[in-house]
Amino acid sequence: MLLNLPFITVVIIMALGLYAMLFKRNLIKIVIGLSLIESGVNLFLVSLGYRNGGIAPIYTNAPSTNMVLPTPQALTLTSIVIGVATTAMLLSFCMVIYRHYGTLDSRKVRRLRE
Amino acid sequence: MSWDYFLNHSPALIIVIPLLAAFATPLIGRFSRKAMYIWITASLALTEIFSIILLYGVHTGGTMVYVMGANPYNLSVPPDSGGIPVRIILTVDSFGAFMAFTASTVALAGGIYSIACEHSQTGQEKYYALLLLMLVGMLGMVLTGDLFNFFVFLEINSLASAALVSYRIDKGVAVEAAFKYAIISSIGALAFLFGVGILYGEYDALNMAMIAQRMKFTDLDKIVMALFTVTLAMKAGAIPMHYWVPDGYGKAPGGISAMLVTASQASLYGVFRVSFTVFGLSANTLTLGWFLIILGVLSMFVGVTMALIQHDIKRLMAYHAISQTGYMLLGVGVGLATLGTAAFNQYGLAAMEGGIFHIINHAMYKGLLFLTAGAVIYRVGTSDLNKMGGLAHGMKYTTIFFMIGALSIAGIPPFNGFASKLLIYESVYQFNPLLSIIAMIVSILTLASFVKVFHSAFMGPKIYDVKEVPKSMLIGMCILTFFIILFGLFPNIAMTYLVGPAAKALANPLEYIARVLGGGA
Amino acid sequence: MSKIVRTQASFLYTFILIFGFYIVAHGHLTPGGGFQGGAVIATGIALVVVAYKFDEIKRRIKKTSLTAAEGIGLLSFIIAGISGIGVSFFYNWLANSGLLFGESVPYGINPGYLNTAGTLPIMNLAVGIEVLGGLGVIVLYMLHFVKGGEGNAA
Amino acid sequence: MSWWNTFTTPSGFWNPLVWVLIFLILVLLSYLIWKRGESSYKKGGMQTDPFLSGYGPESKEALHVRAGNIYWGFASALKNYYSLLRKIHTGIVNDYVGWYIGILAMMLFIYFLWGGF
Repeated sequence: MLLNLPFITVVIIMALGLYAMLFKRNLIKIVIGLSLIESGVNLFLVSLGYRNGGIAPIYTNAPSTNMVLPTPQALTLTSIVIGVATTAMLLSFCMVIYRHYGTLDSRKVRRLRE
Repeated sequence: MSWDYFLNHSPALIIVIPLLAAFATPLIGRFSRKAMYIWITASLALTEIFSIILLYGVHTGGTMVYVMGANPYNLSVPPDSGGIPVRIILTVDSFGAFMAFTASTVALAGGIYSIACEHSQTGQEKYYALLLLMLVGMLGMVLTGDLFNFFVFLEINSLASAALVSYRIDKGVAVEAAFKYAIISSIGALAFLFGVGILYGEYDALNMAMIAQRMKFTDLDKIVMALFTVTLAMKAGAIPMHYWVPDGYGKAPGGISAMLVTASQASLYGVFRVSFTVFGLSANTLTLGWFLIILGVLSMFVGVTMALIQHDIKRLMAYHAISQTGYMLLGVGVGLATLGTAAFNQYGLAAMEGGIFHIINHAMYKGLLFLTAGAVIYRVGTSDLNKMGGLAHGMKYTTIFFMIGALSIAGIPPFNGFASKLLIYESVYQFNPLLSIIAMIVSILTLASFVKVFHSAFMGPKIYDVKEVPKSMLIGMCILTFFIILFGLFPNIAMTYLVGPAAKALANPLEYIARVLGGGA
Repeated sequence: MSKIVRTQASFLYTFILIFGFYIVAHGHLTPGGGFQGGAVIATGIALVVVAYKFDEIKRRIKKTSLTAAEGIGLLSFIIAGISGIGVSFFYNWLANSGLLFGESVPYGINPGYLNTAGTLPIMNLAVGIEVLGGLGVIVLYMLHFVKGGEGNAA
Repeated sequence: MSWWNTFTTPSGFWNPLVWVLIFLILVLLSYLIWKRGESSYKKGGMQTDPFLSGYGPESKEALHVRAGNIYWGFASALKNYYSLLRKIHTGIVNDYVGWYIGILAMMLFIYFLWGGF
């Protein structure tokens, strides 16, 4: 059960993120929801590679060779880097939208429709 | 530095060249504008040449495997790895090479076109760096053999495209479009990554060939299948997840709209690759095939009816892009639904060929149409069709290019749209006559809606005193027109060297798997 | 900000830079690497940006040098990758060669040697330079609106 | 299958070169027929003006049909369909995400029900 705890957390975080993306009307909150989903996916990847009692997969002065899988951590790192770029870009879009529209309400930021 | 060297290393070089060019562009642009234009054009042309080398290599030697950082370059399964492919593996089969050729051709046209079209804009060095990065994303998506790597290139592609959509701020409206596009593509990419994580947890592998071989098709795999197919169909712009398409295509600069078409098709490639190669051996392909067919028919019909009532020239064309994507989904979906039965050789393969042929045709003519729309906006300054009229008086070449594109998209012989549509109609008719009839009605409505554009923008009395657009924009349009007429008059060239091998490679995942897991021999 | 904050910020700035470059340089031995080290350096830039007035920051940190760092970092990364193209792209030709970063690593648990791993430390360095430039530019642009710019972007 | 050959489809064939040849012949034929027509036509006379119950012709600018008015009949015949589509295309970013999540959930359901054999 304790080993399943990270996966339960993943589900909760992703559900919160989805809630924010579906029902929050502020564009910044939508970006926050996206970041939450991303954290959930990252946590999911890291938990996949965990081995019971394993240590970080680095050979310098390691006490034992029982190590967690390094590949999911590399994947997580890549995903974090991409996430930083995405979030920075989305937030700067928000800033430009606010400057031109004077609002961040998603019900008003819709000059493009049909 | 012999011919063999370039041939063997072409899968990596085709990605490296635009990547290097993208990173060097801001530095070169700081010194001289002119040198930067030459640099961009040269690197795009070199990419195009390498895509042709790639086509040649795949045509003569079959599926190519390239392992980054390995010694030798094609050692996908090292002797001490226990039969598991390691490192980033690029796997180029005929379908991948075909898509790479399409993407780099449209990028070449869009890049040359942009030189004049964006001449007076600021921040051009970033524009071209992003344009090249977008090309890198597309090429990486279609050439990689690794699911995680696919996700990385998908993100590179969508980030660069979103930034480019917002390039002309246009009182914030373009940024609104880019925001919507970035949000929807990021959440899609995260769903894709979640699926990759589930597959990794199940099968300890990220390589598509390895996963396909180990696939047991448990309940978890069904979740992954839904995540992958729905996400990539959304990125390809299938209805009812198409809302970002008119926004993004409609507000991007002209050259970028043309490239966004191929960016969507790279996602379409992902749908087909995942459903045929990864899940095709174990999943129930009938369900998966009908999913694609239903999405395709919906996209075709709703896309074209929405296009009929638009009055913004680029938004109208964006809805047509959705509608044409429907043809590809329909054709390949019929192939997938009949996979493994006797009907596949009877008409399923022909339907797939039609769908795949339509990919390259659509990239060329819709790219051309977006470039002409960009030319109209460049001269008139508005994209509203209600305010246009009589442009044919001043812009003769643009009018001719528009007519070629419009006749081609409507499937009028002898242009290239007719050949692929004919293949789709005939083979789908044998599968289910109703689908074929819908496809024909959609084609008629497409013609009707382009008659509307032609009438209201180019015909009528002279309202604007316009000149012809600059030469580089005409050259960009010329490149795409050349391929439209070539594939229109000689469809067998495309059929023999591009489309036929691509369809066969897609339908036969076992060869793909054997090539990767065979140690790269 | 007050004088205490400003003094502390310029004092800590050096240490943050040193720590960041330590993480970058030991990327092939310890957790961290180019991106993390670059991000740490960018937090140093963020600290300075928070502490000082916008005009003063503009004098101290130049946007053009940051964008140049971004471009140079990316270029040197890709060139490090291309340098192995004689065998294959990203081939680690420096490892175990006896040249720069060319010492061979003993198998199993070991204290870790800086002069190993071939092209990896070079790539880490390149990524570090790129990330400090990129994130620094992002921080500067975003705070430009908050502090010194038009002031209507809350 | 060489490059100039006929392009074969499952139940037919298509050769663009033959099509172009026939098209050119037809163009030539119609030109010949047109050539045999009345040759006393003069440009710019009263002959070219449309006859509107004796009123003078309107200016060309006023006669040009704008894009918004083309296919008005089609759109108004399918009024219900289009009002439904207009209602769906809200332009709110939350709805974009909602449609995607909805289709994802639906497909999960369908794959579990029918995709399992």
